[in-house]
This record gives sequence, structure tokens and C-alpha cells, in this order.
Amino acid sequence: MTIRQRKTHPSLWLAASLFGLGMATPALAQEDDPIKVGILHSLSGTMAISETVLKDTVEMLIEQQNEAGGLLGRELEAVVVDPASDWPLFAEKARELLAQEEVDVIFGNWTSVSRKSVLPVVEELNGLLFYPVQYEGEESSENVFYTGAAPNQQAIPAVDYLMNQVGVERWVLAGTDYVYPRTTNKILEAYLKSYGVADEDILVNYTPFGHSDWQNIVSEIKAFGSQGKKTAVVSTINGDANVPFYRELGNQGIDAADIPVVAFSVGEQELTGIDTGPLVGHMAAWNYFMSVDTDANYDFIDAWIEYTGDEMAVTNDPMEAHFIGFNMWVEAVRKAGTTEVDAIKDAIIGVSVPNLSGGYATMMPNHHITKPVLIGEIQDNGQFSIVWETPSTVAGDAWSDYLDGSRDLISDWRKPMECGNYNVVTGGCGGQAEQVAAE
Amino acid sequence: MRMLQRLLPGLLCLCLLCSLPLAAQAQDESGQALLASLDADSYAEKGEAIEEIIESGDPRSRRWLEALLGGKLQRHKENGRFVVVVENRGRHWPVVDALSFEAAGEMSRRELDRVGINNALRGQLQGALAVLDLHAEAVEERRDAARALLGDIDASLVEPLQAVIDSEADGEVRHLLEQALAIHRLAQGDVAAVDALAGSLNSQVRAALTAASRSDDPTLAQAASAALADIEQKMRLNRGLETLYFGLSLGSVLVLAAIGLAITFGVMGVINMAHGELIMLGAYTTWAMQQLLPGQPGLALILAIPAGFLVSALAGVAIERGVIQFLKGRPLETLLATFGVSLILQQLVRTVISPQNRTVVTPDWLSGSLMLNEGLSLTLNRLYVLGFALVVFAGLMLVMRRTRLGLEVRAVTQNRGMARAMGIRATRVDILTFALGSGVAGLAGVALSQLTNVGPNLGQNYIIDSFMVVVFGGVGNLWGTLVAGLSLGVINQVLEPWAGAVLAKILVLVLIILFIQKRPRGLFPQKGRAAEG
Amino acid sequence: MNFLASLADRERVFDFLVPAASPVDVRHGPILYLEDVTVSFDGFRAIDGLDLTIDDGELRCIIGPNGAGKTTMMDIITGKTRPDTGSVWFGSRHDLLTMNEPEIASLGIGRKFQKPTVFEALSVFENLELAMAADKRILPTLTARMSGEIRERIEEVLATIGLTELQSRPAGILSHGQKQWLEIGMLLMQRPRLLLVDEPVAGMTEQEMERTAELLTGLAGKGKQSVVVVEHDMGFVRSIARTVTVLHQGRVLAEGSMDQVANDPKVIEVYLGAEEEVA
Amino acid sequence: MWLTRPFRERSTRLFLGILLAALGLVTLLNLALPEGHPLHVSTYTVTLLGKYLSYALLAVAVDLVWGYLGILSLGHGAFFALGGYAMGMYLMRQIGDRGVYGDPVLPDFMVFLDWQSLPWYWHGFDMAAIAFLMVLLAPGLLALVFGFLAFRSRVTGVYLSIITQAMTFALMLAFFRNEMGFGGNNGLTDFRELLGFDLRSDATRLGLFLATGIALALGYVLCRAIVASKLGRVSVACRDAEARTRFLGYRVERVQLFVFVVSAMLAGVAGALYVPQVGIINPSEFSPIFSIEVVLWVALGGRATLYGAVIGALLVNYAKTVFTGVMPDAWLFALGGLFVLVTVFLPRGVAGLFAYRRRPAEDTQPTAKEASA
Repeated sequence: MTIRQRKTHPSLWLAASLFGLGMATPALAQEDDPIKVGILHSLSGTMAISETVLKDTVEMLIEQQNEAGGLLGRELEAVVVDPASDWPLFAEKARELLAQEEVDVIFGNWTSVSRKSVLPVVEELNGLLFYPVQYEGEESSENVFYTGAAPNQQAIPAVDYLMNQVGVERWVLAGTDYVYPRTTNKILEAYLKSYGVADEDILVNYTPFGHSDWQNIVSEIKAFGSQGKKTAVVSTINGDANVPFYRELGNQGIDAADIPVVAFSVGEQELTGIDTGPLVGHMAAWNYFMSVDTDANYDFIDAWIEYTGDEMAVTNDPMEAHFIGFNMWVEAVRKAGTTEVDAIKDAIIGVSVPNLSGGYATMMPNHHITKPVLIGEIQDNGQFSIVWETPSTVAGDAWSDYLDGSRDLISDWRKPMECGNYNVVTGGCGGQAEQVAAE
Repeated sequence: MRMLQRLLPGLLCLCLLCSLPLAAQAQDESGQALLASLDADSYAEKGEAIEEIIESGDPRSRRWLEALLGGKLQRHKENGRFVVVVENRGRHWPVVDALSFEAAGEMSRRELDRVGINNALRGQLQGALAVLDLHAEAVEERRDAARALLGDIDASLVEPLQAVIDSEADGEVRHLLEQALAIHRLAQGDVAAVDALAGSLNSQVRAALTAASRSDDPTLAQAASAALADIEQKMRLNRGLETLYFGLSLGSVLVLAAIGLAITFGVMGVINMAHGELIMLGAYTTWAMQQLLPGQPGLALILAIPAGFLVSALAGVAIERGVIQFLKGRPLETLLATFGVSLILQQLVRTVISPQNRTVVTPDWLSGSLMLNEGLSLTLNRLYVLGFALVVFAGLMLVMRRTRLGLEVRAVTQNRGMARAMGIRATRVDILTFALGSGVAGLAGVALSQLTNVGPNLGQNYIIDSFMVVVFGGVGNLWGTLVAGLSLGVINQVLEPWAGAVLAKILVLVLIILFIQKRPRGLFPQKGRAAEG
Repeated sequence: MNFLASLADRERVFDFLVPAASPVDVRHGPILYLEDVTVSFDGFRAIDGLDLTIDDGELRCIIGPNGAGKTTMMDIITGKTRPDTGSVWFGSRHDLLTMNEPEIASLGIGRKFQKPTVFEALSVFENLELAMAADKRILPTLTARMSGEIRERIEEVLATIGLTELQSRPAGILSHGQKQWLEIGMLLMQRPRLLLVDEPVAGMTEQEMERTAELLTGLAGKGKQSVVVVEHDMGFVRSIARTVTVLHQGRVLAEGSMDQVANDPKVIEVYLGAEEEVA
Repeated sequence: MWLTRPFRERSTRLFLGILLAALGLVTLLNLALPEGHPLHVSTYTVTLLGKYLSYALLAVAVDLVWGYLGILSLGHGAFFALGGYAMGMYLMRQIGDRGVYGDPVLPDFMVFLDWQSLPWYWHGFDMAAIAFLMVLLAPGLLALVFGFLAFRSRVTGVYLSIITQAMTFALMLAFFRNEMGFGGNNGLTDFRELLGFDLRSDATRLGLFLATGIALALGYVLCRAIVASKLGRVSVACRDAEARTRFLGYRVERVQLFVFVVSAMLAGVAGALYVPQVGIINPSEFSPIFSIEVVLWVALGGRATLYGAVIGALLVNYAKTVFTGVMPDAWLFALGGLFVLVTVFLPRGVAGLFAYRRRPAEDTQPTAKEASA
């Protein structure tokens, strides 16, 4: 891009001399400023394990975009901060990015709590946030775009697969005790019961963060599974706790053929920390796997390996989510011809860009996107082999149909509704009415 | 298993045929055809294809099936050639030709198309291979194969298995196979089968009986539930032992993590917040060793024990010289400084190695579990860790009690001035003591690498618990640390089943608090006038 | 040494020589009464069936070889250590075994430690202020103010213990002897009925010792303080002793005037004998 | 009047002077100067400073017990968080039916985890008076019970430190549990207004900042008053020679309990002021590491000086903000290094640099013998 600058500068000087500095400088300032892209991912603390790669991903995408000539003829510039896995710090840093750095868009967050803590700031300062991780749903903000999976894009199809293809009758819903597993399990319980699964055939279990001693729970699962019915474990266990969990599974000899485990938070990145030998056959449900067999994916992988300089570097679902989100934003900016937030918010709805699994992702009016759902089985090389996928893409549903509170809510940010939680029964726009009006 | 009756003859002859040479030409065509049929779209067709392959009795069948099972049987997209991937990490894979099994150079992921399988097929393959294994040389393999067949028998297998049983030398295998058949008969509603199964603790058996106890035939249901009740009796003892084992194993982890602290903190009075990171260093050393010795995880692990000790010990010396020596008699300052050190070490690992967790491979002799009886088996890795913890503790006791160093350490810690006066080089003792404590932390890391994440946060997860254990046991008392660690572990595991993991942990903490009220100086306090002050 | 003179004329009564009003009941009999007290640490019997009686206003010296249980005895009286068996009465009304240190202290039992312990971070003046007999509950202490008359009392004691010019310096910088005096001064501020003084003259010069002797003898007396002194220094004991108790292995070995015990064969054997050997 | 005593001290007058001046200046620069003016203090900065000040108050509370009572509490975060939760619960109830589900009573997280009714301990928090009372009571009571048990049985030194740590750790795990009804890991967030003021308006932010500043001033004066009183000297006595103090007839455990509870309440207030400014309260405030960090601020600023605690808190947190911005990948090196260097080279903390008279801080440290005992 140094070349680019050499190209632009003389011409600008020309412009300046022609129209006179007074007129030109404001325009010049406009033209010359790089477009600032905020990256809000933890680089230290407990979440660094998962989030650092996402920071690198966005930086890579920005680099590529600049090599491709930037955006609207302007450079893209990454503004990286470290919220250090500290939730209040997330809010503070978001404020810093929007108020101080005046970034045009933010890519960031992993945990629900960090998103929740950033949400009010982004809404108050009217920023743009692209959130790349699968989450519990039950949220739709005017300023947030959810490029990760909502429950209906991950959990429910996975359970369908287990029920119909594998013939599972008994269910263990094991999760870390926080809102994503809680909500997902609530939804799944309701869903399973709607298919006539009896209470005694569902075992729900919650463990603290970073739980490292799984002996009891695994043996409990073993006992639960030895009741003569096909049993499966639906795991919403969070990052760190998975390694000891899978190790214990392996050692207590729970084989995928007997009791398969399908996980929603275990991807290639997590598997790099596990000796996958004993885990072959256990499953995960995502919208993307590194093993997806498309040229788009291979190109992405090559670029990533080149960028990180690590031949063994792996890609995962949230990275694809950022890939999609970034491209959608770029599209929207092109479409709107500006990086001005409200323009983007209108422009981006309906934008569709290719995803890495050979299809297209479209931004829906509820700020969620369409994704295919893939089920993969763990291989001994830490990759997933895709054993099933939805025939077509699924649109993300912000408000689950299986929870009392949210059944009646829909979200549509297009005019005239412009509401994240429209209640089809009362016909009112939930609590945010006043607030939307206020803004 | 429904297909086994058709392929069993094939299987059996396969074992005989294995060595017979065939005309290479004919082989290739037939082989290519078989493999092509494997590369079908639906899993059902693939199932059929697998049967065909086995029936064919082709000598390469076994290697094909294993390659298929490992997801290593792949097809070249352009020329449709089948290859078996040797090593499938990274982007470019060394492969061998699937027909001739001759090396075929490297191929990129892009060019290859995997012949995928799912759990159902995996089960089918494992079943098939299991039946093959019934004819294996090693009795252990035969036993595992027989065990694998439990609950997977259907009519087709009854005849041949009967034959196998008669020819089988090993009693255990015979017993298992008979049970396998009994389960099958039970499923057919044969009440007599219940007696054959009575008393077995095997989970498959229990599953079968539970199913039977739900059957509509009252006599069968009644008999089955009776047998179940009897089995439950035996299981109860098992569960008790199991919980105890869980507790001890958790305890041993706590002890390992804390014992080093018991030295640096308990004996030297240094509140070492970087202790956790010293553990982490030990774990990373294990990882590094495995990187240095690819393919020999076991050896690497063994070597990691001294290496881990050394690395952490050196780090300890660095910390002692660099920071702690300036903070003599100001333990609180050591807390602050070492906290800083721990931050630095964490970030160091993140930047130098990686913020992601590292894979530490578990060697075969550490994975799996030791089967005491059909119902109770102890996970090996934890068993080893438990033993390791005890060994480390014993070693430490020896050092502190029997060696010159131990004597000097105790002297210096009791009365520095006096010890000095008696010609003990206190500084040297400090360094050695701290190195010892840190080194032990390193050992803990090596052990933990077999149980949990090896990542930058490893230390953070253990530092708090470590302090709890040391204090609970009574500062400055190694025995206290041992007893405290083990008892806390057991209590936790006893509480967990009915309180749940989270509540159990909370209860343990509350218990510690209340206990300290009763014994303000831990389990093993120093008594007498000295302690009164 | 005008202070000695003033001590000499018995007409003048220093207010700090007059004990604060104490509920202790000494109408009939002794002020301190230990019976069959036994305590042991890890099996070792520090005190073994000890009987001891201190009369009101008495000055009692307690001697004995190391490990005889002298300090432990004081710990028991002041409630720091709980005996395994036996009874300890303060006057005829208060069972000390049912009370904790502050309660015992506020009953009017003051103690000076073997190793002088003063509040090194606080100034000499503040040390005395804290020691002063006053309402020691939380809120009164929080709102307490320095009245002129309190200041006077402290000044007096400062003069007595000869630390006037050091009063605003932190106690941490005092010499060993000065700390001893400061601690005695704190005792005086407490105005106790019974003083337990553990090795008061360790690390003092001859002259300081004399002053201490004078002071202690001056303190004791009917209706005034009773004093129990534990001391190794035979010379000092001889100079103040009226009655001497010899402890040995947690028991009373002998009791009586200095000369009596000095000539007691048992004592000579276990104690003085030992002394001579050492000497 | 004992409360007015501190004003006789030069250090206090100096401290209050600087603090109030700073408050005034910031307000002025924020209101008077236009956006973009080089000297303009943005609302972002104001909120940031507000956060620092609440941390400073917490640090003062810790210094009161650690510096003057010799109790190294590794669990003060618990009191801070409790105060925060009390405030958070009030703010949650203020949302009323404007939650996403429009439920008039239940907070959102309760709705979608289908709680049928409000748990009993949430009642009353819709009334400011009760909520603010709880800000003091909740930490106060916890401190009272915990302190009563601990001090009565004379738990001292590291043992005390570690059980305070155990306390906050247990509370953290408890609050992580969603059954507790405090929002689990997500905690309480998406607050709207406080006493009718819109939390998103700049005016409210400035107000909160000033309120925090004043709270800090009052808290500081209160602590000073205690320290300067005879009770303060008694607590120093407890710190340095507990047994001796007993023999002088003081109820050491009561002194400790009193100061401990006061300190806990201060911490609670700090938490309550912290929450509306950062907009979230979640169990991570209970994490032992946070409590240790607070101790670090105090040590770094200078133990047993009170103003040192303030300096430390401001310094460390400012450093954190800057480093996480300018050197996101390496800021932990900087922070860690800072801790090491200060402890090694400034044993009496930053305050030690300009301490004009000998500080008790570096004298006998009770835990010294404890730890090696």
C-alpha cells in the first residue's frame, strides 16, 4: 500500500493546488482518513485462549481488504484493544473505541456476558458491533449483528440428527453453568418433550467454569446410559472444561459408538488442546468446519496459514463468522457509499455474501444471518468429518419458539417496524419502545 | 450386526487367506471395484459395500477396513485413485496406494476426497474387526473382542460363536462369549438366560436385564428384576469404592499442586503467588519434551519428570534471586511481587508459545483404565497421578528429614541468626529451598498435563486451592498438606453426587472457613509456648 | 533522684500508687489463690499440681530454674493459657478460669512480660495513654478525648519512669531497659490490684535496678497493690523479697523468707546447687 | 467531636483540597469547554475517572483494615460486589416493564429462564431507600458474622487472609449459579435510570462521578477520624502486639470487628457507586484475584497511609487503561513489572517517597511471624 500512497499523494497535491487549500483541506481530510475498524477481543485472561485468533482473523481480513485497494478508496486501519476477559473492562473499551477512537465498526466479544456489558454502550453511542459466536439468542439489538449461530441454527438441528439418524432416546444435557447452556438446555428440554421424551429420560447437569474433575459426572453419565436405551450427551460445556471432560470420557471408556457426545462449543481450536485419539466419533454441531471441502475454504485456510506462518494453524466456526460479517459490512459500506452507521444499518439488511461452505449467507431483518448446519465427527487428527448437513441454510431466530417469554416476539429492524422485540400478541414493541423513540 | 451372518464365513476365511498370494492384476481390478462401491453417497450403500468387501475375503480387506475406520481411505478427485493417508495433519499428506500399499508420495487436501463414515458404520466396522479379533493371538485382544460383542449378538452369530467358544482356550473369553449369547437369548425372552447373567456387573448385562425387567412377560420381568436387585447390591459396594477412589485422586491432585507451596510458603514463609505458573511451566515442559521426541509420548513424559523439575526449579531460583531475596521478613511484599511475576509468566507463555492450549498426548500405558471387576475400573492416568503424588511426597519428606539440606532448612527457618552463627550459609539454603519447592511445583505440572488443559491459565486454576490446602493442613507441616489435600478431595467427591459440582465446592469452602474457626492454626498446628505468642 | 526521696516519704500518696476501684473481694483472705493447677503441652507438664496463695498487699518473689513453669503460671493467671485441671481465684469472688484476658485485666490484674512488649509504632506517650485505666469499650474509646487531668497523670508516670523527654518518640527506638520501664509505666497507668512482673530488671543497669526495686516495694502494701515478681537475678530478689516461692518442675518446692529457702537443702540441690554449677 | 479531628491534620486538608479541586476542574473542563477542544474532558474520561474513584474508596477501606488493624483481607472484593449487587438489583427493578419481554416485575434473565415469581430477596429493591440501606447492610452483616466467628476464635495472619479468600471464592461460585437468581455469569446489566436520572445522559454520568468523589472524601475523613482517635491507636496496638493489648483490658476482637465492619460497609458503598458507572455487575467482582489486586493497589500506594491507597488505586487502574489500549499484547508485562519494581524498590509504596514522618507501616508486621510460624 506504500505504492498506493505514492500514487495518491501527488494527485491530492494537485487537487489542493487547483482548488486552493481552503476548499480542499476538509475534503482532503475526509478522503485521507483511514476507515477505523475496532477489534474488541480478549488478548489476556481466561478468554484469550479463544479470542486471540479472532483478533488475528480480523487483522488478516483488513490486510487483505487493503491489498485489494481498501474501501471507498480509503485505507482500513485496525484499532486493537485488550478487554482482558474482564467484563466491565469490555464496556469501558467499547466506549473508548467509539468515543475516543471513533471507529466505524467493531468486531468483537465472545462470551454472552461481555456482549451484554458492551450492548448498552454500543446502543448509547450508536455504534456497529459484529458478534461472531454462537449464543443463546433472546436478544436483538439495533446496533448488533449476530453472525454466530442462534439456538435454532445449531442445537435443534443437532438434536434432530441424533433423534432421527442415530435413534437416541435418552438425553444428557451437560453444560457449564452460565446463560448460554441454561437457555439452550431449556429450549432443548422443551423441544424434546414436544417429541414425547419422558422426564426420566432427560438428565440435566451443570458444572462451574473451568471444572476440571469430571470423574463423578462421567460415571453418572455412564450409569444413566446403561439403562438399555440409546443415550447421547448434548454438551454445552465451555472451552477450558472440555479437555478434562473428554479425557475422563476416554479413560472411563465411554466410546462414541455407545454414548456419543455432541458438543456446541468444541471446535478445531479447542481440539488443538486435546489428544483426540480417544474421542474419535464424538460429534460437534457448527455452521462451518475446517474440513469443509470447498475451494473458498481451502483458499481461506491457505491465507490463514500464510498469515500466521504456522503450518498447523487451524480455522474454526467463529472465524468464518467474522469472515462473513466482515464481508457483509464491506458490502454494505459499498452499497451505502459511506461508513455512516445508520446508512449501514439500512444497507446491510438483505446483503448476502458467500460463506466458506459453498453457499451464501444473508443478513436477515432481525440482524441474524442464514447459515447451513453441519454435524461433524471428531477425527484422530483433530479435524471433524462432516456426517450430516441441513439441505439448505437456516435463518437465525432471535427469539426462540420454545420459551414462554419469547414465543410471541419477533424482530425486524426494517422501517417501519424497526423493533427488536415486537410482540405479535399485544402488537406492541416490547420495552425498547420508549428507548427507540428516545434515540 | 444384522449383516454378520452373511459375512461371517468371509471373515473366517479371511483370517486363513490373509497370506495367500493372488495375481496382482486381478487384485487391482477387483480391489478398485470394491473400493469404488465403498465411495457411495448414502451410508446404507456404504454398509453394503463393507459387507461385500469382507465377503470377498480379499487379503487387503482388513487394512482397508482399518483405513476406513480411521478416515484415512481417500479418493483422488481427478484420477479416482484410492489411497490410504499415512499422516493426515497439516495440508500435504504422505499417502500410499490403496491397492498396492506402495508409497505414492504426498498429496494436498484439495486433491483428495475422504470416504466418510458415521457412528453406525463405525459400529459395524468395529463389530466386524472384533469378530476377526476373536482369532487373534494375544488373549487380551480376544477378551476385548469378546467384551465388545456383549449386547451386539444376533441370531446369525449364535452358531459360529458357539463354535468359537468350544475351540476357545481361555476361560474368561468363553465366559464373556457365553454371556454375550445369554444376553441375546434374554432378548428373545428366554427366562433361563437370566441365571446365566445373574451376578455379572457388566454394564451391557445390566442394560439387557433392565430392558428385560420392563418386558410384558411377568415371569421374565420378575426374574430379571430379581437378578438386577442382586446386582445392585454388589454395585453399591463398587460405587462406594469408586467415590473413594475419585476422592483420593482429586485429593492427590490437590496435594501435588500444594506440596511445593507447603515448602516455599509453609517453610520459607514466602507467599508465592507465582506458584501456579511454576506448575504451568512444568506442564509446558512436558509438552515441549513431546515436541522434541515426536512419536514417543511415553518416553517424553518420563523425561519430562526431571526436565519439568529442573525448569521450574531454575525459574524458582530466578524468582528468588531476582525478587524474593530483597524482601526478607516481609512476606506480604512477597505476595505482591510474586503476583506481578505470575502475570509476567502468564503473558510470556501467551506471547512466546501461544495463547491456545497445547496438546499433551497421553501415552497408551496411561490411557484407559484398570478393571478391578466388570463393574469397577480405575482410570489409569489418575491412578498413576495418585501414585506419583505419594512418591513425590515421600521423596520430599526424605529430603526434609534425612538430608543435610533438610536439616539446614529447618535450622534456618527456626532461627536464622543462630543458624548463620553455626556456619550455615542461609542465602544458599534459601535458594535451594525455593528451588526445591518450585521444582516440586514443576513435577505437579508434569502430572497435571495428563489430566487437564496445558495453557496459560493452568496456574490460575490451582493457586487458590493450593493455598487452601496448605493453610487447612497447618502452615509449615508437610503431613498436614497431605492429609488436608486428600481429605478435601474425598469430602468434595462424596458431596458432589447429591449436592452437584458447584454446591459441593462451595460447601467445601464453607467447611474450611468453619474448620479454621475451630482450629485457628489448621489441622496440625505447632503447639506449646512457641505457638501461643 | 528526688523521685526516690518522694517515694521515701510515705505521707505523700501518688495517685498512681492507689489502685483503681476494683471489684475484687479480699475481706477474707488472699487476693490470689491457685489450687492444684496442672497444664501440659504435648504431654510435657509445665505446671504440675501447683498450689499458690498471695495475700492482699503482699510482695512475693518467685524463683526457679528455667522451665520451672514461672511464665506459664503467669499465663494461667492472666487467662492466656487454660489449665487442664485446678482452680484459680482472684479474691474470693472471681474465678479467673471463667474469664478472658481483657476481663481479667479490667478486674485489676496487670502484667509485665518477660520480653518487654510495648507498641513500637506508637509514641511513648500514646503507649501510656492506651494503658490508662479507662472505659475501654468501643464507642467510648472512639470518642475519647485527651483531658488536661489525664495528660497530668501521664506526665507524672513519664517522670516516674524517666522517659519524659522521649515521650513523643516511637517506643520502637527505646533501649531494652527503657522498654522495661515503659512497660512498668504502663502497669502503673493501669492501676491494678495485682501486678505480675516477669523479670523486670533484665537488661537494666545497677542504678535502674535499684529504682525498680524501690518502686516495686513502694507499690506493695495493704489496701494497695499486691505484687508478684518473677526474677532470675538473686541479688535483686534478695533486695526486695519478703516471701520467696521456689518453683521446680511446675511445683512449689519451698516457700518462706529468702534465708529460709536459701538454706533449704532441697532448694540448694535443685536450684542454687545448679546455679553454682553453672557459675 | 471526634469526626472533626482529621481536619486538624495537614495531610487530610491537603488531600481533601486536591481531591475537591480535581473534581471541580474536571467538571469545569467537561461542561465549559466545547467538544474537540484540546483541554475538553470527554464524558468517556469522566466515567473512567468515576470508576477509578470508586476503586480508590475500596482501596481506602482495605487500607483501614490492613494498614491500621493488620488484617490482610483477601476478600474485600466480596463486600464491594455485594454493595454492587444491591445497587444493581435496584437498577434492575427500575427497568420495570421496559425489559425486552415487557414483564412488569421480572427482570429479563428471569423471564427467559422462566422464573414464575420474584424471589423473596428481590422484594423491596424497587424502593431506593431500602436498596441503598442494603448497600450498607448486606456487606455489613456479612462482615459482622464472618468477623465475629473469625476474631472470636482468634484467627490471625495468613489463616485469616486465606479464609477471607475462601469466603469471596465461595460467594463467587454461589453467584455464578443461576439458581441463585442473580443472573448467574451474566450478572445484572442493561440499566436504564437511577433515581429517575437517565444513566445514559452525560449529566447523570458527571453527577455519578461527583457523587463518587464526594463519597471518597467522606470515606477518607471517616477513616482518618477513626485512625486519629484513641480507637485508632488501639487498633494499631492490636496490629503490633495483640496479646499485650488484651492484657491492657481491651476487647481486641471487638475492636477488630468494629473496624472490619466499617471497612466492609465502605467497600459496599464503593461497589454501589461503581456499578451504575460501568453498567454491569457480575460474579467476577467476587474473584479472589480481584481482591488481591486491590491489596496490590494499597501496597503500591503505601500501606497505612490511606492517601497512599488512593494514589495506588488511581495509578494502577490508569496504567491498566493506558496499557490495555496502547500495548494490548504486552500490557501484562508492564503491569507485572510495575508490581515487582515497586515492591522491591519502594517498600513503603509511592507514598513512602514523600512521607515526611516515619510511617508505622514498615514496623512489626504481624503476618511476618505468622507466615513463618
